Amino acid sequence: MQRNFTLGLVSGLLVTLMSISSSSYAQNATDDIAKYREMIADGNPSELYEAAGEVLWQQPAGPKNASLEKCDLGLGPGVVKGAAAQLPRYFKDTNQVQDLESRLMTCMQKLQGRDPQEMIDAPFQKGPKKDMEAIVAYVVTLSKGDKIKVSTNHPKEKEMYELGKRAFFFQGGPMDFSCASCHGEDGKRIRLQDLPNITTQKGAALGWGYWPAYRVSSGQFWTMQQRLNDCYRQQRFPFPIYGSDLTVAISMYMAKNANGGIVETPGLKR
Amino acid sequence: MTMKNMKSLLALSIFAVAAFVIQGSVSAQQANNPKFNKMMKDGFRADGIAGLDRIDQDATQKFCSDPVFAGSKQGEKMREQIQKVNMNSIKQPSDGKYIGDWKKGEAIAQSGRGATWTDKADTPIGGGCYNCHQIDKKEISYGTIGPTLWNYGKLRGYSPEVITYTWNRVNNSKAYNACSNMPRFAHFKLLNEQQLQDVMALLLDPDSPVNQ
Amino acid sequence: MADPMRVRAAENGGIVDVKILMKHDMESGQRKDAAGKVIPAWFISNINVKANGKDVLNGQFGPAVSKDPFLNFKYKGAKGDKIVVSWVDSKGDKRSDEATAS
Amino acid sequence: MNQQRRSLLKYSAVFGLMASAGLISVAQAQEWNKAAFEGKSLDDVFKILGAGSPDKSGAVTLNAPDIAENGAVVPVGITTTLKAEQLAILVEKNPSALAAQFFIPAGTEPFVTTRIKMGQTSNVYALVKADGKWSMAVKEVKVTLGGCGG
Repeated sequence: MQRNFTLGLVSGLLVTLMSISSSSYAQNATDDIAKYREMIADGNPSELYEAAGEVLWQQPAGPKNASLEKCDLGLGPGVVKGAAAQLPRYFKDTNQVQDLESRLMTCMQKLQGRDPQEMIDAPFQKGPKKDMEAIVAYVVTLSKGDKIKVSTNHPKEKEMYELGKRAFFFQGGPMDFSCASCHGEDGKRIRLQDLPNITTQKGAALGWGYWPAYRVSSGQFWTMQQRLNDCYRQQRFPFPIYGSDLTVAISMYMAKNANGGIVETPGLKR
Repeated sequence: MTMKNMKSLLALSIFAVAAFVIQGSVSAQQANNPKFNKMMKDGFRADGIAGLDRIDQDATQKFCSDPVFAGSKQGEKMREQIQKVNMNSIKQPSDGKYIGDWKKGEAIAQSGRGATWTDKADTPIGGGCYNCHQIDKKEISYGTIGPTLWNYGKLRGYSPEVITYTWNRVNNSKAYNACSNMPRFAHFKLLNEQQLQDVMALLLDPDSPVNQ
Repeated sequence: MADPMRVRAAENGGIVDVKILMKHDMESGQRKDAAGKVIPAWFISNINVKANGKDVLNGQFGPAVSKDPFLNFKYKGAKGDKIVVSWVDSKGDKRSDEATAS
Repeated sequence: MNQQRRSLLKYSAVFGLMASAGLISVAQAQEWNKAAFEGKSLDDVFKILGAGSPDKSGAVTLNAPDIAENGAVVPVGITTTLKAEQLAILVEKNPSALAAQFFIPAGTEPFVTTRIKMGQTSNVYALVKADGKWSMAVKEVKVTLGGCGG
């Protein structure tokens, strides 16, 4: 055991030396990826979803045959501009902290008479979720360029942040992963993808500020809920329930950490 | 995937932790929070092979979920205890063979698949090694969460000590670093003995491209 | 009916820069569904762009063009040009959208 | 911009209707070249396009990344100083080499950018037909495995 330990130390040292010498290779590939991203930055297919979402926002739907135009996203009924930059937040009418998607479910229920459970149970990219995704694209585009400004002044917001922080570090599953396994240190990559350190303001802004996004690899627009869902899938966790407090808490932790950063949504991601 | 193995280690570790508590030598980890527990319990549902037992933490996971305590002076004894428990769970190869086929090892290192709710119980689980490590330099798409493993054997040599250390490390990295980011491949049966031997070969076969 | 396109056209120095995003799955014919059955190819095959009624580009796509296709080209034109983009896909679905060069 | 989009949407709806009613025919100056798109290899496609074995030319520029973060979307642009009448994008290692081709009427710049799918690292070819003669540019694009690979 003692010998193993010493050996571990020695190899650790060697490894440190080597990673210094090999960082130039990594740099080249990272630069090339940056160039690639620049080339596709113009012409984000999110625009196609955004246009569809605007129509869905204005169009009467659901058992009550009403539009979402009176939906209160935190800045008052019908105010969409800038609303996403301040979510999640506490809502008095539901006595809950809600993220954009859980809040939209509330509006769909109250204004349109739609059953939130149908939304929760629907698979991503299909049925009612397809509408949700387009509406989200529309709403977040209207905060593009705004400063992320999330409050933890309300005790429930503060509590949600603390719960989210704890969930962020919660390890489980057969690979012992937590969110922090990949997003807790500066300057790390998984394969060629940079991993923002979400425990810092800068890293959180790079993560939170660019989602929802159009995902090039799947050719789909992903909401934050879907992004989180796939993180947990890759963490080998069970399936996080759409709009659950857990997902809102994690979002609260990321969003609050990102405060002061710029909303760049919808992003364009690998 | 069953969590049987996890459960036995959990039992073992609870015993270890209990022993410490009785001795009174460990200051508390983050407090149990019923609200948090409920949020986690209500936040997930089982899907396919990903059951809710996956959020039942064993002692290692619980300890490492509190990085402030885990990295503290007060956490030191528990850290050593957890490393010991993990070290004791490592089995040396039943056939005495440490080095398999590096070509198969490379394929295992490349694959990051398996064990998610979209996988089946019989989906082969990859090692996902390139997600975090540079290994063969020809693969430019590698992660940097772990150290580079290029020239692993060439730099360290092929002595029995190096081989045993590496075997232990790929089996259960937490034997050396309680909160290493590396999965416990043998403990959770992510890779079988044969696959572990193949990954070993990628690192420690002098003919492996890693050592050229 | 197929979803609308996004067409942007900006004139600068007598050249109109046209950028088009089309909503289409562009199924490659190489993918398999969950049951292992090949998903048949389905893609935009022809695209035509007119400015004030006159052809400014004709394109033909194969299934290797990316999902939600993007196309950028330039022609000699002026502000106010009426641009009509039309596509037809391998199943005969069609879509036309219009924009004005700004 | 919002207002603009709204009117664009209105227009779109009208035109969509007109198109489905057959009031606007999608101009097909050239019928879709089935044989060329079904050609497997580069040579197959060269032959069908009547390109023979095109020469590499400094007058043809292929704008593509060295590394594509994802093979599903690889930006590719062609531009040339030649008086091009036809442009084509080919990927050597795709199941069918021809990805797209364009016909350039007089008054349109010999420039086009689109995005293509690549199954693996491969040479990408930009072909230009000018004055009845074909020339080309070639570039290797590396397609990387990304993310967690799961």
